[in-house]
Amino acid sequence: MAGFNKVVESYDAAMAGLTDNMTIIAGGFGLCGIPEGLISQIRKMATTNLTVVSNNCGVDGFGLGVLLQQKQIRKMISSYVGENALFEQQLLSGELEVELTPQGTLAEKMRAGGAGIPAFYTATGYGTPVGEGKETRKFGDRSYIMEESVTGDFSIVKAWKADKYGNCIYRHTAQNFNPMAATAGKITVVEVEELVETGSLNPSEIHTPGIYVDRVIVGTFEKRIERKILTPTTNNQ
Amino acid sequence: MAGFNKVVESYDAAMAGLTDNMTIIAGGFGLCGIPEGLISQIRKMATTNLTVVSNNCGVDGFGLGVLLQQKQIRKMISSYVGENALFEQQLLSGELEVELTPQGTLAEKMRAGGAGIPAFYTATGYGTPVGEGKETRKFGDRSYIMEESVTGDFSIVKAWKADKYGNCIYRHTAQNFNPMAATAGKITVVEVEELVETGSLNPSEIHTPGIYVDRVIVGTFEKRIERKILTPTTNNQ
Amino acid sequence: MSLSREQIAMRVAQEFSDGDYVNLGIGIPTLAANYVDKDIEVMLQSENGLLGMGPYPTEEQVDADMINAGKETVTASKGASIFSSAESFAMIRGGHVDLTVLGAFEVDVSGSIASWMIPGKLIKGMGGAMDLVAGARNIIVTMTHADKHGNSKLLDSCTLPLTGVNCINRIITDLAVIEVKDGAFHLKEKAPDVTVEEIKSKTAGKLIITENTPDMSF
Amino acid sequence: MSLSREQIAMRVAQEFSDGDYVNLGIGIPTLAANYVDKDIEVMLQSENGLLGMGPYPTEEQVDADMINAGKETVTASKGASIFSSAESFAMIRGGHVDLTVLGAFEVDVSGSIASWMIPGKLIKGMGGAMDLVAGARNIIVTMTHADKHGNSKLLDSCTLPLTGVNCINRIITDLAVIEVKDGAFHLKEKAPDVTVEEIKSKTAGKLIITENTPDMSF
Repeated sequence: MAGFNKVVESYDAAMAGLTDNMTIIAGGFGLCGIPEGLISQIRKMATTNLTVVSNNCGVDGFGLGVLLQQKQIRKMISSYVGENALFEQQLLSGELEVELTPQGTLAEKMRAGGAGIPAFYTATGYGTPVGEGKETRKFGDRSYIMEESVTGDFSIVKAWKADKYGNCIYRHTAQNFNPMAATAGKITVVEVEELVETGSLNPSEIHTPGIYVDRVIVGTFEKRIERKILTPTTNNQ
Repeated sequence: MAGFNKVVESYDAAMAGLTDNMTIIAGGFGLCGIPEGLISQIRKMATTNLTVVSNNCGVDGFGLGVLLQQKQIRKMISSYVGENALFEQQLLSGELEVELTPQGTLAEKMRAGGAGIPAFYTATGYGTPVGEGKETRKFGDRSYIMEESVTGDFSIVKAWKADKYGNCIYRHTAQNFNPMAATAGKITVVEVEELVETGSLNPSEIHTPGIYVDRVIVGTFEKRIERKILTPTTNNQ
Repeated sequence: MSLSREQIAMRVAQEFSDGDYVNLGIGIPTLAANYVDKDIEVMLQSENGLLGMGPYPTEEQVDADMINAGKETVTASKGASIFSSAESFAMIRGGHVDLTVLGAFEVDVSGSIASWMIPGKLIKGMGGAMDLVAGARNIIVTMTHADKHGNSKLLDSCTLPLTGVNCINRIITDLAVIEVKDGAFHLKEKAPDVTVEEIKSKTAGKLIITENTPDMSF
Repeated sequence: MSLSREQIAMRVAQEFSDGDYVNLGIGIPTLAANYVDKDIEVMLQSENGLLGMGPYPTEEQVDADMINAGKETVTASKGASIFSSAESFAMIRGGHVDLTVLGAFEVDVSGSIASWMIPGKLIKGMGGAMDLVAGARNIIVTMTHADKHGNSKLLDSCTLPLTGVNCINRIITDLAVIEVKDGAFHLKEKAPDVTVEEIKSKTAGKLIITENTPDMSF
């Protein structure tokens, strides 16, 4: 009887079933709250022709950037990809396709995908290149565009604490896209800093209920900081 | 300097500005998590011709049911209204109009209203009386109907703890429709069991960020139980 | 003999698989929670915003802030989570609930269901039923095979206003277990001591019977 | 003399009202947080999912899990809340943020803005800018009045791909404070020691000037 025990013991087991041409939805914002070990596992598996839905694509050599090195990604759906030289190269050479999506629209597309809402209307992007080719419609005196939801074959998520049932909480702003990503994958894998006793999380404080989660793996994290800015110590803050 | 202090000291101040013909969005499910004092205040104000968006309409003599006694409600938008004899009478006599809306669609309409999404597609109600007169559309091989969002002139919300900035947390299943209601009113009033020190709530555990909240009032609650069912004490549970 | 409510609930419980997230409607479906196989675990979802519904409370545990979708006092089980109704229906609508069991007035051969409104009677509302039948991956209806006047509730086409279209996979009645597919009812099991003839006579919609329909076992 | 970056930021800070929820873009807008009037309180929203952004951390406070929308390490202020990016943009898109301040390449007399893409240059992406300009109640652009070649950035019609249409209320440049309404730029204030003639010569779009344009005061 496995019941609701979703803990897997190896990264191989965590990403089992991932194959070429699949779509992966990844949590994280910049390098904050990214499933580092799951990304490494995808690199190790060397699956190619992937579509990756993620707000950013890491940096050269870290985060999702490592998948660019092996040319595993065919298409990125992101809001901002300005941090990687490799990204730029592959885009210019035509090896990589990018679908730029406003950050809020991207977050909502993931949420809608997980929530069984196939499409919604938003004012974001109306009258801009983002709206081109999309249906527009007026509600009241304002114009909106229709955006369709996204779902993935896999979702890879980074949480702070999880129990074996897959109930997750996120730490500080490492929450970001992780809760929506968790809902939008056919198979959702959560890499977690700490596995806690089932029943020890307050039910009302759980950010991601375990029903969305298929596999949980305990990882170790480098947690690289992209822009360490300090308050001037000579100031009175 | 008021800053972000949203605490008001009287129910008169809490509901100031409510006038006839307005739309009120109310949190609560059955009698659980309802803003009892704010409802009493509306009864006291005797505003009429109100449209009330709430999953239920209380019971005779308690919750939103008290507004039926004075015939203050012209229209209810709800998913289930089977608990009040008065509701039935006024519906049959034509004094009251009801727009029955599936529970999940209602929750999503409130969320969308607060989130600036004017409409979304859902499979719920397709091919049923709920879908009549609404646009239908296929995405993939499935048919959906378009539902428009709701917003209100006032939202009345019941929280467990709030700080003076309006950051709220809800207790157990008294959460229900309250978080969405909080986002969808032009003026959102929260009635709270306990006012806590600003900074004492963990930022990642806040259910409703204060940005959605305009006024906070400390109330006292009867918390009537609609169906008290006990576990058979002779059983081993 | 047709099955009792408890027997229908027992048969429903056999549909549960280990690790299933299940939403049980009011009435017979809720009873099924009492008959879950001791060797499996299921988690009950309550659409007001609770995943991991436990038993009814003791007098000491009663809490007005802890209720289920039937507005009954309830407890949370180990590993439960509590969330808003929008999140709850995102969960339901997004197909994350494995199994929904609910009652109905009528089901037809296309899997459409009528369960919320009888014209001429006062309308109470559909609550979460329309969302549930549009959302869950697998939907089972429990009901008596015929109404109290003997009229079949399994029809070629529902006569009452619908709750959802083409969504019901299985029907468990006091007489039979019926699979709904390819535009017909398929008799899979019958209640012990009930004849196939009786089931046939009480099924108005197209019924497909294969030889040697097994008896339900409990 | 045209204003320095710090002076523009100081003038931006005068737009804040007590109790405002404000989203500040990268660059000059972020600087404005340093000049908030001591008699008022504002809360800063960071679109990755933080309401109540505090100062940069000390070495001891640095936390990889605590960053702002510019991916910089940051702290939370008293009364802060932290949430998902979907919630963050629900807040933005739903019009709950009182004021957004951001940079731009061009703004036109209809209030449309171009700020994210220059054809021929590599596209980095719009991030949250399109959501912000579609969502906030009041949107202020900060930029230099003209580019380094002296070409006006205030146009009758934007030439670059747009970020949003008819959404900018106010422009604060190194030369002037401009209100955008009724299809024209309205000169409200000018930088001290800058002539109205200079502003006129550097404003390509229709500019409406009333007598005695006041100087900005700091």
